[in-house]
Amino acid sequence: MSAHPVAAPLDGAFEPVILGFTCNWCSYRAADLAGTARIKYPPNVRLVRLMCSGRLDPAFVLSAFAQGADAVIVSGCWPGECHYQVQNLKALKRFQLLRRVVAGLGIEPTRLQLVWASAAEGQRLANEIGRITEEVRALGPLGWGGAGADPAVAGTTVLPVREGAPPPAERDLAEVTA
Amino acid sequence: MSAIIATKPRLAMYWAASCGGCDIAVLNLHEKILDVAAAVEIVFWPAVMDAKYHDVEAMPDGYIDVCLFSGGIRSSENEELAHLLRRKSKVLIAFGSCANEGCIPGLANLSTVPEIFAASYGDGNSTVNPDGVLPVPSWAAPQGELHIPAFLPVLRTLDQVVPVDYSVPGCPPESPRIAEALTALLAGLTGTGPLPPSGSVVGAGVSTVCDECTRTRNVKKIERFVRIQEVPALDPTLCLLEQGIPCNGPATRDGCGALCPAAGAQCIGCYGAADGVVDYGARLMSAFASVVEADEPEEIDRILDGIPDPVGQMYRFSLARSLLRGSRTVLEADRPVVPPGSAAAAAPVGAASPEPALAGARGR
Amino acid sequence: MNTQPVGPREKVGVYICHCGSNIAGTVDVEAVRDWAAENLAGHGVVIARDNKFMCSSTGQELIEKDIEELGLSRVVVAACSPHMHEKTFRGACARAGLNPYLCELVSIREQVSWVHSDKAAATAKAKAVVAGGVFRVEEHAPLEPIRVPINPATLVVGGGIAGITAALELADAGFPVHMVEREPSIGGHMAMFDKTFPTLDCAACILTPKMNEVGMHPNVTLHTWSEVTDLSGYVGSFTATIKHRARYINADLCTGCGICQEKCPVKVVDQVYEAGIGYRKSAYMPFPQAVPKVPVIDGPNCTYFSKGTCKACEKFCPTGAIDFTQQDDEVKVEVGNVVLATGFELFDSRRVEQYGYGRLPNVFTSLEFERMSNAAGPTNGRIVLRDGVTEPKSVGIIHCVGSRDRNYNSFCSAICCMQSLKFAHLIGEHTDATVHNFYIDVRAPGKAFDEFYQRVLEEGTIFVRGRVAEVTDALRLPDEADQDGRLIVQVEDSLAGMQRRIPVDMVILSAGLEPPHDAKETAHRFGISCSSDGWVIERHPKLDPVATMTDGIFAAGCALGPRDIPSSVANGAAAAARILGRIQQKEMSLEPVRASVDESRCSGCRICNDLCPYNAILFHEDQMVSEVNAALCQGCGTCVAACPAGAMSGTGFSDAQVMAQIEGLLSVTATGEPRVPHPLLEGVPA
Amino acid sequence: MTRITIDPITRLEGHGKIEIFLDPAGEVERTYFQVPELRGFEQFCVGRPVEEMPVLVNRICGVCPEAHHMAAAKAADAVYHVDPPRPAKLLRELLYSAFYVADHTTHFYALSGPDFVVGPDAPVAERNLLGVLKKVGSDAGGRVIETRRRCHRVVEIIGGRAIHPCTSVPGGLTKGITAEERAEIEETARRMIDFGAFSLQLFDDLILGNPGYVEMITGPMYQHETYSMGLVDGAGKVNFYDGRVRIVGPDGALHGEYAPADYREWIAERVEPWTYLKFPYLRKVGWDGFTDGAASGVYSATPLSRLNVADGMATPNAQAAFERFYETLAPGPGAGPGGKRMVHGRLAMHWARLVELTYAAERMLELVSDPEITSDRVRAVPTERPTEGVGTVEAPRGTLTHHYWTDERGILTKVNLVVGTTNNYAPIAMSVERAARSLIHGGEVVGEGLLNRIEMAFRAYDPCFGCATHSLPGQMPLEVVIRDAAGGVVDVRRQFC
Repeated sequence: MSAHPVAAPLDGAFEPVILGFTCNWCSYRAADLAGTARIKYPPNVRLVRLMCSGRLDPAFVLSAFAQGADAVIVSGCWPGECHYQVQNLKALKRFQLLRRVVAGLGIEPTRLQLVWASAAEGQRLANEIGRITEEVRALGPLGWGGAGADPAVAGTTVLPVREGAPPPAERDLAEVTA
Repeated sequence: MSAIIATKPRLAMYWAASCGGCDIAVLNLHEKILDVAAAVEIVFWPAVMDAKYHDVEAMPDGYIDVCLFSGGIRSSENEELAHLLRRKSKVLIAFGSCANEGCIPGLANLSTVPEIFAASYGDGNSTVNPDGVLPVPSWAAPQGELHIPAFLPVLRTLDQVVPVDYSVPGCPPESPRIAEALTALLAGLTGTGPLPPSGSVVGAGVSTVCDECTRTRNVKKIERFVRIQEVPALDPTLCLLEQGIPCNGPATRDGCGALCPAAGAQCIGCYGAADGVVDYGARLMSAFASVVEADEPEEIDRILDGIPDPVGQMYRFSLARSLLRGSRTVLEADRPVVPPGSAAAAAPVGAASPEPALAGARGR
Repeated sequence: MNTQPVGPREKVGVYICHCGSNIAGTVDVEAVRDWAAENLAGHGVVIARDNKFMCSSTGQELIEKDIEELGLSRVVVAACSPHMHEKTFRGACARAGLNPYLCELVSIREQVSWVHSDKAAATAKAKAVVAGGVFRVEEHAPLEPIRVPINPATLVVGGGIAGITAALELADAGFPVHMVEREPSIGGHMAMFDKTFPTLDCAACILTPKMNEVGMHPNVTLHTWSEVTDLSGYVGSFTATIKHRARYINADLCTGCGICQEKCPVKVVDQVYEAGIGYRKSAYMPFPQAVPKVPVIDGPNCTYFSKGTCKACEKFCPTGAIDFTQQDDEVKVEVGNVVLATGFELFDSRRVEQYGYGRLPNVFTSLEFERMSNAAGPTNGRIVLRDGVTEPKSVGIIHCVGSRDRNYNSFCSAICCMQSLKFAHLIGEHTDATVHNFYIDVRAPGKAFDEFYQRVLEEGTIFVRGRVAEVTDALRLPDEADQDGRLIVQVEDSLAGMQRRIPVDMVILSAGLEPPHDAKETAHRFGISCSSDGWVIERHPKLDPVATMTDGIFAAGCALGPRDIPSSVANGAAAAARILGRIQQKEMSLEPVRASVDESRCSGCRICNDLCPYNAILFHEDQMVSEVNAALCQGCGTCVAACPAGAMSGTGFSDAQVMAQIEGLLSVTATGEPRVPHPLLEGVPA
Repeated sequence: MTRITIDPITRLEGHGKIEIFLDPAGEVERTYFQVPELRGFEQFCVGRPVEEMPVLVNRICGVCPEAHHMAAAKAADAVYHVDPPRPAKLLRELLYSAFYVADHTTHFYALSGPDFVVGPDAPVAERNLLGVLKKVGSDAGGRVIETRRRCHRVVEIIGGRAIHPCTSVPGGLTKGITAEERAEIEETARRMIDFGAFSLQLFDDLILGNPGYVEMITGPMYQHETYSMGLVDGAGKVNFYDGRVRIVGPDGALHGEYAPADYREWIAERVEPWTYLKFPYLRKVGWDGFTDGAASGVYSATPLSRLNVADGMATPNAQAAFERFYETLAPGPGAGPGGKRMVHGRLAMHWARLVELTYAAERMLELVSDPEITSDRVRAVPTERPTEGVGTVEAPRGTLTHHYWTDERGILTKVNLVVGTTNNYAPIAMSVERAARSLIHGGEVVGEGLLNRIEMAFRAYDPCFGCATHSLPGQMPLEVVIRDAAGGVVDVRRQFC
């Protein structure tokens, strides 16, 4: 049983697994375009196709985190260019609320990002995936999906009274909670 | 109690990490409680009768026909009792919000054990504890060893520990619903009626609170969220959400009779999610956000600022059964405590799933 | 509650495509195949195969054979993008008697082999993608396409050349057409032109016959001086509300003799047809060949309406057709399809202040010049300065005004180069003036376009490459002393690599094309989407260029973006062809990706009621439940995600399907190992 | 009472555990009374909006949610520095009084009643509510059930729900009551007053009429001379909903009287490693271990304590009962408030409870008869910046204090709770030890009634460990492990487990 189940390549370095939700009409086509144009991006991201970013149920994102995704990308058409007119704005609103909630659960904003990409922006989508992958790699694994527990703490119920310093997650969150 | 003939269904009721409100709710059947008492043989119910624990252990497996289990799994004792009663009961019912979704005490999953202990036992306020003394499971008193149960790192729901046959939601379940549920179950068990399908929710509806709410509703557009104490006079007949009060009614299972909205207070979500909903909070936040009347990120944020405690708002009762179960620090810290010799140790989590390699959260 | 899967529910076949070396070059296809057969057995995989080209007939037969012989109930193909071959493999399943929607195509080419180079990582990801497909397909349900009847009538919005072409194609095929035009006459911009590039044939000569055809066609109902105010319904059965603005002339009595126009005392600058350099009357027909041949009285400018007296037209009308009591009226028409040919508006050159249009009298716009050079125009085709008499000795034509310019529009307006060349030629034809064309680069890709360019070059037009910095009447250099009253064009000649100040008498701004000012409202009214510029977005830019995202609504001509007459005509005909196909079918089937409400679970909270841009969600006050009109629904799924009671479900992308796919995608680690879930998040022991 | 074989102690849930250690002589050396549960409200309420506290803290205890609801509501008012309109206060106290009647009824008849009505040595199978009904007749049983139903109905009318009320918000209530509802409550109040008289009479006949019981009440086995605490109104009369906290010494001398907000100057809590529950004590006196007397900071906050600290009761029937109480148990003048002598017999709590029940019923009628009771002026909108606030009510099981700190948005930054039963944790432990000492000699257990007598010792306090564990009042599952000096187990007695 690996220390970090979603990322333990042979060289032992942390490889994040990122889930991306794409819109059938823009970002998914952008991904297709990136392929057709042989634009390279890190293999860490795995895409789910929805008809529209408006279909995004926050449960999809939470389920991804719960099952070991180190980050989630939500993508859709640029505002004003939604193929269903304005449904991407519904996604935007849910994203903004969802981000507040996951922040409250200790998930840094870096791990949940929104990327607008039109069907023509294969390069841009690839760049964004690359950027986010590096940011998440720097953050390290997320706690769900069986992330390694500190043996000093794991399973014990007798614990020292906590020192002044907040847990790492809280510090990362300073920006959003501020 | 032994006077009652054993051909009657054997009923047990038990409380784990709960407040006892579920038992009071049963007692609040008032005159009806006597009918229930007459219809069943109560074999175990610490709330109202003398009960001998060793008798429970002595019972053959499956001896109890129906066990109403209230309370979440907070301590090693809770967990052991869950396993014992599962073994002894034909039908195990997660009774009330705590057993089903952790309820308010589930909010403890936002804090690590050290944080919880610090708040409860730390020096300051009225507590005088300069040496940082903390309760420990085992302590050597001058006269000998003393034991108290282990406080687990995460509060879990009953069905996260043992398989559950039915759920009765609510904090507490409303007494009339309890009567209905018990009547239906007893009918099923005595063959005078159909048993509800296994795994189903009994004593509640399949829709949400709005279905029972008598307030008038219009097309939803939320231009602002307000906190109830800020509004001088709420319209007594108009949907609270439309008045900016973050009412959880739209996402909360019906069955309570929409008592809180009727009393001018927003639904706080004690009946949990509607049928087939995977994550209560996800549904609620999606619904709220979808009708926020703004398209600019800044404007959206301004409106969302009206929800001062997003996690509490979305997961007030259901954090422990949510997809993420709790906050990151808690999950990272946790390894389930498996006290030696307990049933949990005998059956490691997940062992029974057909393809362990790919078994996942989908079952829940 | 306790729902441990008790053995697989389905028999799944997994087919992995090599796509020659497109996939196999980067993904270890055999490894993925064997892995799927072994590790996904628990999820019903009974057979996993690979093939050089799954889309080939042999590949497809492989699937059909397995469905028949192994009794597969689900099929997963790992190959290219669903946008490429989804139909292909669904077809294969259907041929073998399996409901086509029980097949899932996952992309390991566009999304794996083509974008990754590390073979190990790519293979691991391919496994995850396949697992996602298998987990998902378990949750698929057989679907039947939704069939809706097609009303043979069509609504064509816009009476320019694109709309005219579409209307005639449809009408000639024998089906009714309602054509709606804002202006008093159809014809659009093309009717304003004298010559058309590159052939220089007379616009009127080729357009007028078509206009008349439309006017007289038994199958075409013309609604000029009118606008579509509302469109409801869905593909096959739309209801359009058309507002007829009062003409104050009884079309039935009017013979089009033109006396009212002649007698009308009020002269008005014609901003539309004459592009602001000519006059019309208050009672007027925009141009002699107008269709219909029925004038309108322009209320705001009519003396009778402002002062209460005059009625000159009424006095002289031989048929008593003048009717000042006429009111706007509305008609509703039933149509099965719609063609939007709403055209363009000219970029307002005033916005480029340094070019002086509106300030310097002898700076003209392209449309002003079109009218000037038109024999039927205000100057009878004479090319003169604002004074109306002086012929220019030299003319500067500036390309790309308001186009290919971050400050205004970044897109290329497509027609300016050729129109500027046309202008240069026409100036040469009508005057002795020297002509400078200031260009960024000349784009002449069309048939005979470049030949025309060469011809204009030979005619002695001077081409200066560079974006003009300024047009001014301020003389700065000593040697400009004798240039008084002329215009100086300041430009950096990027070929000569020097700043130049070129004196001219007249400047023509080849202004760009923009969407109509109300393009966004139009899009909203017709329930289609347009880009942030305002151009209508095609269903697919290459493969479906005249359809919009909304079933039954097509677009043609410049509504889709700047284009020349031939492509506008092609669009119109294409749209008509698409529609005719449907009319012939009498009914059409829609993708069954739709939302629906479980009324027993709908609480009537009304969260969803305002979420649908297609008004597919209706609320029944009596039962306090919401309902989805499947034909109106476009399947975006926004309401499904929003329903707090989980009463709204969506076919094709159900919660169960997406959640299963997520689980599958994450069941494999970055190294292709099975993921070990967090103990707390595991299933409960049975 | 049958003997029960030993099971590993940690395998019992909600297990109030008592360990009795004997010295070499076989005399009791030390007993430990352990409480095994913690839920952590003081931690996880931080971050929540203060207006949610009244409904959040309901879930501390389903037996007395009304008490937590009220304490939270008053604390939230204080946080916002807002004073609810008079009608709101009347309604809150009306709800609270109805709750008191129901709670005291449940305890007297269902939980402690069996000890007296049925008898301490009666077979366990009969020592429950059904046994009581058998003894007093089903008519009385019907009245008990009716009382609970009617009172919970009042809670539902005003609080929105019969269990876990939801109508209190900072500044008042979300709703008022209608004239019809008022009429229904008035009818209930009148019946409750009769029921109070009926219960006092029952106590007279069954208990005071029985010398054995009277001896138990006044005898040494259940005596504890500790400080007493209770809430009193301006006239020094018992008040449940509001007032000042008064503390008197064992001899009745005033130790202090303070505004609830100052509780930290007077109260301190001690942590022991062998239990999850804290031990409150008087800060100014200090912790001197589990001992009686004026030198020990141990105090009680019970129906008896409340009577002890009060000058009297604010309503006629209750006042009459109050006077009879002291004439019977502590005749003659003393140093206590109103010149009375203190009563320290813990079993007298049952009688005190009925005196309070009578007061609560009479208070209901006063409140429901107030002309303003149906006013819709039930809410004041907070205008000041939220900061910090303390809310205190007199819960049936002791003085209940909620203390909240918030940020400028009214989001909780710190929470401190001193819960009713907790006040009495030390006295309960001491009572248990006292009972053990008087019942165990020379390593021998004297008498069969040991467990029940020990149980009676703490049941008298009506300990609602629902506020800390999950046992209903008096129903502490009990296990007594008797060890010799060598630590070997001599005997194990257990019940309710």
